[in-house]
Amino acid sequence: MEALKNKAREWLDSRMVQLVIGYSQGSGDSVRAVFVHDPGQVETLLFDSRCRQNLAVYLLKPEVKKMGKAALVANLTTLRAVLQLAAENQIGEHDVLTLTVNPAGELLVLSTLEAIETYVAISAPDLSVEEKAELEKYEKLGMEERWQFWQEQFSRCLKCYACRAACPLCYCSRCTVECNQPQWIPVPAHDLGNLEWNVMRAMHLAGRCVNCGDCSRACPVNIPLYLLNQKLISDVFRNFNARSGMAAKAENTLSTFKPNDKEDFIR
Amino acid sequence: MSEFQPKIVAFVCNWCTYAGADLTGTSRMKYSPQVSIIRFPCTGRIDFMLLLKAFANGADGIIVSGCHPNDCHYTSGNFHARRRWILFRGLLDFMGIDTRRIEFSWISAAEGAKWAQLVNTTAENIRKLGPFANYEKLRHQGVS
Amino acid sequence: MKTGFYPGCSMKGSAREYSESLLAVAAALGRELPEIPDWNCCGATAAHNLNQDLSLALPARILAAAEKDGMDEVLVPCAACYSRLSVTRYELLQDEDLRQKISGLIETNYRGSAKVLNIIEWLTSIPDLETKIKAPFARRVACYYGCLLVRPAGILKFDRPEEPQSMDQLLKKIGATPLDWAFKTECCGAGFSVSRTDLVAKLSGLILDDAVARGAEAVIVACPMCHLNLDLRRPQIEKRAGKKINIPVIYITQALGLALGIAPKKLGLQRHTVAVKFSQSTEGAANVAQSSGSKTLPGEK
Amino acid sequence: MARIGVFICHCGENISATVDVQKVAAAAARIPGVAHSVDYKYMCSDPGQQMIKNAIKEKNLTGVVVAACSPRMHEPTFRRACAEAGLNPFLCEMANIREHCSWVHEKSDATTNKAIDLVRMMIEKVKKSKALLPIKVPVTKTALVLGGGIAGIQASLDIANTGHQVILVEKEPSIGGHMSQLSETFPTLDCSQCILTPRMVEVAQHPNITLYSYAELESLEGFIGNFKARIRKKARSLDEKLCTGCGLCIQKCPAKKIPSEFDANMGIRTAIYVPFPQAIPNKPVIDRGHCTYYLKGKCRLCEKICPTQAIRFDQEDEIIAVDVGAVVLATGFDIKHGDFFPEYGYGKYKDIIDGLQFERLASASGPTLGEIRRPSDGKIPETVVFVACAGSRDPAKGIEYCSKICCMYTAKHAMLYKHKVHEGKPYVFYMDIRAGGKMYEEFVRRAMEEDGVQYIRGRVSRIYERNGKLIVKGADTLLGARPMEIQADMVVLATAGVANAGAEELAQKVHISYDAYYFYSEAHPKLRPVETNTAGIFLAGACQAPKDIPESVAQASAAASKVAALFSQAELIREPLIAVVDRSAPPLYSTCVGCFLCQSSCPYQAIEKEEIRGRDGQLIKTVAKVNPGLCQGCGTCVALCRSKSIDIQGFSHEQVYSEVLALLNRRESDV
Repeated sequence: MEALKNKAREWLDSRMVQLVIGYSQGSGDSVRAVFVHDPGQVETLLFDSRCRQNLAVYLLKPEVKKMGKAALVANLTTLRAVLQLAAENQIGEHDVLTLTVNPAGELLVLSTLEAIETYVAISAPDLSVEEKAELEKYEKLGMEERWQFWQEQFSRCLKCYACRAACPLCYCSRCTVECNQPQWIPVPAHDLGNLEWNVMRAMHLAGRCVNCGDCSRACPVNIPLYLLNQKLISDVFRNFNARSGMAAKAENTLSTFKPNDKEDFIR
Repeated sequence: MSEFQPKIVAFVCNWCTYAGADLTGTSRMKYSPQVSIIRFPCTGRIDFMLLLKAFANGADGIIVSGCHPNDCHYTSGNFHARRRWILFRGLLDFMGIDTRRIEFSWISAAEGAKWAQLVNTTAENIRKLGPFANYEKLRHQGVS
Repeated sequence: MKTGFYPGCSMKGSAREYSESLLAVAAALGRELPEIPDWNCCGATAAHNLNQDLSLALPARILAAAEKDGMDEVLVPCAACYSRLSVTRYELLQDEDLRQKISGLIETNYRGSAKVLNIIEWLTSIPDLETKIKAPFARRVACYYGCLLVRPAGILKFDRPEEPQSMDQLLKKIGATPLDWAFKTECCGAGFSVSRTDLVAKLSGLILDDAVARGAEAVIVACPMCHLNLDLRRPQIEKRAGKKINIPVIYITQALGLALGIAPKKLGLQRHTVAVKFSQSTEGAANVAQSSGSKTLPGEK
Repeated sequence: MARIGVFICHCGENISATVDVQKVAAAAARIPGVAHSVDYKYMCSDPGQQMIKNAIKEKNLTGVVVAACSPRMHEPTFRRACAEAGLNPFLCEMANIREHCSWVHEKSDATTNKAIDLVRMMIEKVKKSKALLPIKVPVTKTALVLGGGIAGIQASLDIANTGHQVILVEKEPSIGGHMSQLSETFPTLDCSQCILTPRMVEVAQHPNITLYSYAELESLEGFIGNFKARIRKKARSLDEKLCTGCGLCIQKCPAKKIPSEFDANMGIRTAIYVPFPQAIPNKPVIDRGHCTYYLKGKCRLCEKICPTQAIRFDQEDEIIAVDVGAVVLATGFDIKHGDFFPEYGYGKYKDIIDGLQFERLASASGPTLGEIRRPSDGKIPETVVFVACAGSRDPAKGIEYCSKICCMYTAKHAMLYKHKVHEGKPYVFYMDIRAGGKMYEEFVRRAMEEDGVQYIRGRVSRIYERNGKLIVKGADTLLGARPMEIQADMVVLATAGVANAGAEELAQKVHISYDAYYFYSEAHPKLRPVETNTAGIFLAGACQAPKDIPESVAQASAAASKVAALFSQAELIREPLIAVVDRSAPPLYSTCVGCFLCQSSCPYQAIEKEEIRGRDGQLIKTVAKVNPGLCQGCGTCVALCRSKSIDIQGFSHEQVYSEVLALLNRRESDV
């Protein structure tokens, strides 16, 4: 922990970065994102198992960009988001410095995208055993049951788009829901619009999502959106042997193909 | 009340399947009139959102068809489309949307007979499945 | 880096001198080679002709056991076992569905993390071997690779499947002079060792002929089956050729053992059918036990 | 408010027999925005087209829907008619109520209703249609041809003869390519150089051809009609204008023992050299890697001897920038060399040679003056084994394809050997004989029957030396796969034909795609065999796949005709049915966020990066831009773009969206 603070202080002092985006104590037992500009404030920084939020989401926000070069206190999925954003030409080699703490509790300074690539290589192939198990639970349900399940979930959707705001990869300057010529997604929060919105959201993250789970955590009505993402993550891995957020130069699953991609449903 | 007549929309590419369907016509093969074709330059152009829109507007079934692999007029549009379909279909299924209502197919400009047969079997399958009741419910909740 | 050891059946029986020499060498080099706990038959020669699942499940179980035991790589000295284990690992890593199916069959999740090493790879991986040589094995040798070590090329990725080199390189390191000869990977009769000794006699005979013709003092092998045919079947070979053929056939580990100054007995050199004798002419040659050696077969031990 | 005209065609009885056309016309008339709706017997007839033109003028229509046959049939007809009446042709659409309706359904209400659906669908589409102007791209009428082998020579001459300028770039000191190395050519056995050299001379003398030999492409930017190429002219170390090609320097050069590339290392050359006597241009090059002066700092004999003082030791590479409108790649092929066949001792035994080396042995201008003498000791070999498919069709060697030319040249080699060494015993090991071509099969038969070449169907497993002989081990699969051994004095391997070293690099330089073997990919395997997926770049010869001379020449002429067609108009005019990335007012400038996932999805490399800069010139954002010269309008990027920032003209989001809605939402008034 001290190492983290010292490194942050060092960087701020030396003006290597103008800003450190990290975690600090929130209300109660929660942690929250903190933006440290002044070396004096580094004491508030912390990093532990509660730090799950994907802070990469802030990197592309104009107001944050204005603050100057940022250092990011990053967990594994944050690092993967950084790589994915690099792969999508949203950040360059020198736009960000990242700090992380490895499972052994040591502070790692990952100052290049390459360094991040080497580090994230430790992450699980596609989904964890538990995640796989849960996913299979739903896949095993009958079609009608799945329909009922999701209808019930979506019936709570408010179209507040918190899932979109929390997602480090939903950075479009104009989301398709804001198109009205034509109006792809109906504005009101009725079941049809909610379904279409959620299908679109999931599809737009296909082959890109780094599985941080912030969409679900942000959802005020607790829709298990992560299930949709994980379904696609496992399909992308199984069908195309691809994983997002592992390399800064990777080509995207849906913008590439293999002539021998396998499927069993096209007649 | 007469027998249920499904509404089926076919999203096809201009170079292979559309031409194949033309051949069905010139060879005077007969098929069910419940299917209407919308023409696209390439399967690569077919946006999954359009399939949702078709269901939202009362389609009971959908056909998506283009050039066979390696035959694409644009060399790789159908390969890109295939990847999208693989993921999209998996997602719909996961959400409990009956993927038996979407028929994917490769039909070349020479396969007029295959087109007729595809349309008829699809129409028959959808007729068996009946109206898309689940979606019907959603639809009543508002225009789209 | 933990390296496990899979003996397989022959190392415990017909080729026990191979494992004796291997373990002796390992000890001399300060390498530990723990056996894979509760290992089973690799299914070689039979399984893959009978039942594909079985032929994959048997090696998969072995490798899974190694993984469970925390082994990063597994040394498989027997070329036949090596072939089966490597092919299995390759097949299962290629095909996720198959991997899951086989994992189900062996009731363990096989991850494929443990690498499969053949004897050549293992010895090559030992840093500055040269420096550890006490008595250079200064002999003209014919390195015989056989088939299972190098094929199928696509999977095993052996240096040059049709004209392999790495064993020759190793022999150079220990002071020998590997000869350029034509039968490095020709068939020795292999599986017919028991059923068609006449074929073995013919094929193995051709191999020995070329080795002798090029002035080799010994044939070096890395496969129990090759050894069996070239050594144990020597009487049949000689009978067919109508002449005496004295060239000894020794395992690469035995040659290395001698070079490391290990006592011949420790290397099981006395167990061969063909006495391992070298004319003292070549200087620096290791002093080798003169065994008249009718080979002690398993069972009798 | 839209004013759409709807025209329902009876197509004689073809449509009206099963579709109630009056009813369709009436239903269409009731659709909002339809200002005119009629039916007629033959819309495509002159009076039919006249009806449309009149209606456009009289009712000043904003759009036209013709419900008739397939647009693949008559769309151009009706769009032209509209254009003639002053309506933008892209405001005219067709509803296919014949092939897709009247011909495939029985006469019934359902059929008529479907026709109405289709018409309604196109009406709604046309409402969303926009007037489009054809794309005009200026064309620089100069062609760049890369590679001066027979394909490049043929392409250059054909283009030059249509009156257009050609820049021919050859990396070697002379043009001629592999063909100039060949002895005789199958199936006629006429001397290769005899038929090639006149063409080479023609190139040298052609007023429309600029030849840069000993030069390579440095870079290529731009797009069809508008490429900018930079050519590196490597230092020859002499002034070409002064050099007369007298050859004195070559005679006097002390460094004489350098393996000659032209002779496939079977002969030698000097450090200052021309590859072969008939070289074009006939001007030497100093090989700085071997020249005594460059190695040791002294000699300069050539400089002293040169009557015109042409030698320039300090000469440097020169970069030449040219504007070209089209590029023809004719960079040719190579054959597998070196350590590729250890089991055959290829590269280990002197007397195991490859096909090109045999060509040099057999060539009258070769190192042995055409006598078949084996490299090791110059003896005339009594037994020669020719091995076809040495690597080709062999997955284990990573070359799964057939090299195509080997069957023929192997037969030729065996024949030539037999003609030159009457007592000689030629054997050929082969898998299959592929002699598809005019007079080809007959040629192979002649080798077997008249020249008594021993053909053995089987593969060679190993070749090794035993007391002075090359032991060739193989199997004769026609005699029960009997293993066999032949004791040969020389072995000729027909090693696989492969892409040139550097083929990949060049492909990336000019942005074209290539296959797993680095052969260049044609735009369509059947219908566009000489085009690449990058508009304006064409293929000729063996850089696309192994080919023999007639094929290479044919393809070269085909490529040339493509170039000539492109150069035939003042500017390139293309249908505007292409993708466009939106642009909007500041501060957004474009809804594109520049993720560039579209870039890799484009089969035509048509998507570029555009930097949007403020007045002060500093970068605001980088967004995608579709190059109208390259886009072919497949729309793959359109469906991929998450923010819907790319749209495609003629099949726009709004158009297809309203088609879906219109098709599915029947109006009570329709039926």
